[in-house]
Amino acid sequence: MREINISEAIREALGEEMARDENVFVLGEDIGLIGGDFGVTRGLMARFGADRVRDTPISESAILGTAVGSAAMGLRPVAEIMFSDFLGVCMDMLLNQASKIRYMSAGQWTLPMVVRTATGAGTRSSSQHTQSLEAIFMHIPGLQVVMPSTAYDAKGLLKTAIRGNNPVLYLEHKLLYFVKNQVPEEEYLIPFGKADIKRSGDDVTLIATSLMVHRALAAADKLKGQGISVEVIDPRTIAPLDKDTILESVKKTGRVVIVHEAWKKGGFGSEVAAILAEEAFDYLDAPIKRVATPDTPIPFCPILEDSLLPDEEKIVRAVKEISS
Amino acid sequence: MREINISEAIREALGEEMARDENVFVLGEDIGLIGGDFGVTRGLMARFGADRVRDTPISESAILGTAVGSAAMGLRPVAEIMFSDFLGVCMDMLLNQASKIRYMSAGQWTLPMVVRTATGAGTRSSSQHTQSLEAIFMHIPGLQVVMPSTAYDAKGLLKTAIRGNNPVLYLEHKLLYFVKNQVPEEEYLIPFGKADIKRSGDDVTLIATSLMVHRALAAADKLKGQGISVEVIDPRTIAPLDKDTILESVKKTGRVVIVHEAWKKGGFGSEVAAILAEEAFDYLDAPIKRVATPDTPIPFCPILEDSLLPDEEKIVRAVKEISS
Amino acid sequence: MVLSDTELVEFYKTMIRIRLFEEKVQELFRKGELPGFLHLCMGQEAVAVGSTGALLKDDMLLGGHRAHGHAIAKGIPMRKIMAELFAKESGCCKGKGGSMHLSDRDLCLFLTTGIVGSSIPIADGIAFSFKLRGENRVAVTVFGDGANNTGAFHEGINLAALWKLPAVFVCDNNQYAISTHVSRSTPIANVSGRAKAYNIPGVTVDGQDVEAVYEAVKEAVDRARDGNGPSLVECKSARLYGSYAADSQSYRPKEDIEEAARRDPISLLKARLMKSGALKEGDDEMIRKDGVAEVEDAVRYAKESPYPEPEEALRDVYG
Amino acid sequence: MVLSDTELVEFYKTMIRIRLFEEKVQELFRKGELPGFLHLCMGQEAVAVGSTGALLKDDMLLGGHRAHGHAIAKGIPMRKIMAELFAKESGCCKGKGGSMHLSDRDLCLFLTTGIVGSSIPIADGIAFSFKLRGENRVAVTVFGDGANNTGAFHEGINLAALWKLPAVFVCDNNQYAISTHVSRSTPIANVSGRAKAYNIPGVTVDGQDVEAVYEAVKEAVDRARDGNGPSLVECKSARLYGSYAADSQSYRPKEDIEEAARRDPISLLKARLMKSGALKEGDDEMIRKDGVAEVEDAVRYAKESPYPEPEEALRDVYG
Ligand SMILES: Cc1ncc(C[n+]2csc(CCOP(=O)(O)OP(=O)(O)O)c2C)c(N)n1
Ligand SMILES: Cc1ncc(C[n+]2csc(CCOP(=O)(O)OP(=O)(O)O)c2C)c(N)n1
Ligand SMILES: [Mg+2]
Ligand SMILES: [Mg+2]
Repeated sequence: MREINISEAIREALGEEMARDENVFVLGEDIGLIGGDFGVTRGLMARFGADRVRDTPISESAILGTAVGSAAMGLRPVAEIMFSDFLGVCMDMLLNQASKIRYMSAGQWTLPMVVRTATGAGTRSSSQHTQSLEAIFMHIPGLQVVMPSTAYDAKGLLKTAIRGNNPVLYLEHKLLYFVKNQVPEEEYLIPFGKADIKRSGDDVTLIATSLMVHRALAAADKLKGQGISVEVIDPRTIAPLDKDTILESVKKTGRVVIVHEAWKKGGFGSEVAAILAEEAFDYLDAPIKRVATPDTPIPFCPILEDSLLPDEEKIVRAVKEISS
Repeated sequence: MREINISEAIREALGEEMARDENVFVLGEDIGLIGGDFGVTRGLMARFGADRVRDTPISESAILGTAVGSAAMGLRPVAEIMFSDFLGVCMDMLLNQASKIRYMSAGQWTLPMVVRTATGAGTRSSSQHTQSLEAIFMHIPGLQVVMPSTAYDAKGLLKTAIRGNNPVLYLEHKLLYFVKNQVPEEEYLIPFGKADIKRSGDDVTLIATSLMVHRALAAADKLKGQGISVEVIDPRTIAPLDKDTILESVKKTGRVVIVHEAWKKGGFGSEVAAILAEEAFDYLDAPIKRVATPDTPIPFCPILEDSLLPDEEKIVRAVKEISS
Repeated sequence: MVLSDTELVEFYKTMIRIRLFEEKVQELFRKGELPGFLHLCMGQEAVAVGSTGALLKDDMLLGGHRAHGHAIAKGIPMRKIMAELFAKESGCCKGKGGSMHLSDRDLCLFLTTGIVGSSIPIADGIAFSFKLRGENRVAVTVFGDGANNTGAFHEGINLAALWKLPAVFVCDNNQYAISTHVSRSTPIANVSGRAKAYNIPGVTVDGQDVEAVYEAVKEAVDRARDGNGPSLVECKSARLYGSYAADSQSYRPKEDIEEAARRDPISLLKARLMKSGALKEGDDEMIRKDGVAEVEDAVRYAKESPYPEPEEALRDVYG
Repeated sequence: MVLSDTELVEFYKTMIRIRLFEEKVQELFRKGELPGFLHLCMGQEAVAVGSTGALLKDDMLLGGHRAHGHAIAKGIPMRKIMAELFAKESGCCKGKGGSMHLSDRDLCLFLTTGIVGSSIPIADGIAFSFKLRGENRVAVTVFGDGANNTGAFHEGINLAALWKLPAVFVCDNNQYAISTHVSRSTPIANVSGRAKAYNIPGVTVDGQDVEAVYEAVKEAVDRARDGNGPSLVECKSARLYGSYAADSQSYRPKEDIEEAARRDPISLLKARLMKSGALKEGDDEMIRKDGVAEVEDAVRYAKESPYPEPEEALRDVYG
């Protein structure tokens, strides 16, 4: 099967959905003329025209406001916020509007909208362009949060997001844009709330998101050589979260390490650990470990930045700590 | 000892700190002329003048921007954001500026600023005026998050917040403003990161914040009658969090219920549960329970609203579930 | 004179209906019969009726926390609004929205929002959908003077102007944002003066004159419908009472309150219609009687309606 | 002519120093020696030098992502800036800030911010502190044309105007926000036209003319210092290269790039100084030689400096 990277997978998904449904349109800063700061939307303006591929001013609240209003009218906007850090300037539109209009109106207005945004560190761009903010949005009822780790997942999940009827935050890790894997030519969709077991194993369950899935897999490889069989679960969507797959795995292994790039305190890992401490208590054979970024902003200096982020070595160490 | 309510306690703290240090000033919408939407800052303008008690336009980003800039220059702003939900429109100033300027500048700029805001539900004001958003801010390194449950704590913690050198989010529950308790006339400060054991007990540890402390205490009372001895811990500041007091209690009781008003998914309770599942695993005798608001916006209808919020009965039920 | 006497009488009727509705709501609130807090629009009926009156049924109206008047003017049955304030299942949002969050999809009232300014960028999206689909509709949002200093105002109007969206921005400038007089929030004389910053038309009209409001909004709506982009219409009005039902207005000079009463838009319109002979004292009595009956019926309906069932609390989170 | 030839030559020197610095940085980046991404200010030196030149040492300067020029003009030693770009311990932020986040407390350069528009409300706070304490200082923030459509711009300038804060808002309008020409983001001819919305002075000057920039900013700074409140100064400039170091400018018409080169502020100033006789070819060579030496020294210094120790990653989170 052909291989494409995540950036291409997203572009394909957008192109296919725009071709399929004229209600789909994209908007954001620099997404049209140059196809986005990361090049993800390249070619869409030429193909679908400037009416449906809208370059905007630097007005994130207006971008998301436009998404909210047009979605309520039945369009299917896919808005790009260049870096997820910038969600800070337009948070109201997700926190108080997109996630609540359906509810407060008792279902009168439905908001089929997607907010795509580049996330994650490792890019040597200091504290305001490197954050992983999924935990903040996962906390907000009414939103769905998607974190693809492969091109295959990225494409299938984005198509589901666009066809769905909810506000979706779709987080694209900058370091993953050019990572390739096999993606069929034929259409497929990936349902939300269905984790993917990226690797099966018996001794320890590793739950990882986004870029960290790859580091978890590398760690699993290494641990295999050391006689520890690791199962790697990629939730793919953290809201909704596939609790069942996680619980099943943990019932089998009895040991869990959760890996994510966001800050440890109040991160996605806390929620998973809390679910397990509540619902899988009797199956746990060891403390639940979280491998995550310590509670500090991300510095510019590459050495410092790398020292903070979870990596293969830290994952291996954590697994060993609870395996001995 | 005299009794005052939380609203008075906050007003006293502000007055005392403004009298003590001319660098302290307050700003926000309607805080001057009328002393704030909830009357908390009443009298300050008359006492300290319009230079240091600043009514602002409805410009939350400018309010917090003013706090950030003036704090960096050595003033000690106490900004009021009328409802914590409105932090959505000025999130950038906390997420990307206040919490990171010190770090990125390698300590050149220090930001002694406090953001006071009214939080919580039970006020029959639907989804945009009722949220408990502490988990979002607890996740952000560089911020401190304070949740007083009594007038005594409210006063001592606010004074510490104002004298401290960090950006502090100070969350005032609307239903607590008029709850009284004993507050000495003499000055006192309450350190951050020091939980208060609001009630001692041996069988179960209840960790509760803000308004929920009172419901937890009521539940503990009822449970006492049923032969279950409950320890109630109020962290008071959730960032920094007093892990030690919590761990110590859990080592004694082996059973934990965490109670908060915010949504369950990704709430403060997740973090506490995760810490315990990691660091107190061997001491736990039962699953860790969380009693929190289900993952839905808050509706206007009082019956519906009340049905969602944690109450004495739900707390009692949770404690019993893990005590049997 | 752009409106016939017959049309003006219709406007008058709606203004009276709003006033009677609000008076009743105020009374019920004081008696403790209504939960939550309320922002009443008494004194501002001319803006609600004049601006909404300039719309076609299919035009989308957006509002903020003070929108009872707009909802009535847009044609939402009083019963459904009153039931919403009583938090009943039969309310226009099944009791989940309350006073600040009214909506009626069929009648094109978008969910009103409690975050000051936020309806402005949302109106962009609605107007954009009309434009993209070639629908001949307009999105109109009404907001207060206080909203004109929010980031959302700036970003929203700028984008609408840039994209020539079929939108109209109506500032109901009642001169106060809670306790803050507009002169203490806005360093220019007229909010409409800000239109120039976006290269769009901006006008200020007497918000107590329903015809002036209608005329200005109508012109802006026509312009938007014709594909010529958005406008900013400022209506200078005045609250008869406090910002919310429990506001004692300690901050407000007595003369200012008196002036508001003197320029009550309903009295002004009545005097005018009486003078022209379009309205007789008897008609007025009749209108009021009908209005009272409608309000009473709405209250009865609301009171008799059941509360939503508990499961409703968990519905409509996801679509 | 407000500046003497001697002063202009000083400005010229600083502009050359900035240019040489940026050229070197561009070269180092292309060779892969600098981490992260870079926004260079080549072509915009007149704005950096003219505006910063109008400040006193104690006046606080705030900037955004494209601030190397401002930092040099404000007097931060090149060594400390270059070391910051190399992520070294001896950098002005110990390598924790990088290109977008420069700062020097002693020289009154506030931490530059990477969130477009955010320096504007922060400047309010700094200016407010000057005012409250009766310090005779001014806060000046420079931002791009793209920033003028952010909510932060509107809220920040409105508050400054309302409170008559000693602040100056300098828009370095290089006509593009990444790929977006200002005509595709802003529906009015001049950003300065927005000043009227706040009832403050707004002027547009040729941003390639360092004296014009100086004059306009100086007037605004004086006005602010005299207690007469803020101003908005727009400087129309042009980038010589892409928005960031890796930007190929596919979106930009060739003539536009050529025009930028033709109106290179350094060439313009040089021609003028040569014409007046204030500068000779030999002086220019000397200035450039000194500049090259300073840049080489800065590179050497930066390269020789150690990286911060790992513990630095965990420091300075809390105060
Ligand atoms: C973003 C935001 N900030 C503050 C508030 C609190 N608040 C509710 S109404 C109000 C005053 C609004 O004034 P204005 O826009 O003039 O409308 P009016 O109440 O006069 O109709 C304020 C500050 C809010 N709801 N949203
Ligand atoms: C709030 C926000 N939105 C988007 C960006 C991404 N971004 C960085 S630079 C830039 C263009 C800025 O244009 P302008 O303000 O004109 O400054 P210039 O780059 O031309 O100097 C954008 C969109 C950002 N940093 N912050
Ligand atoms: Mg008003
Ligand atoms: Mg620019």
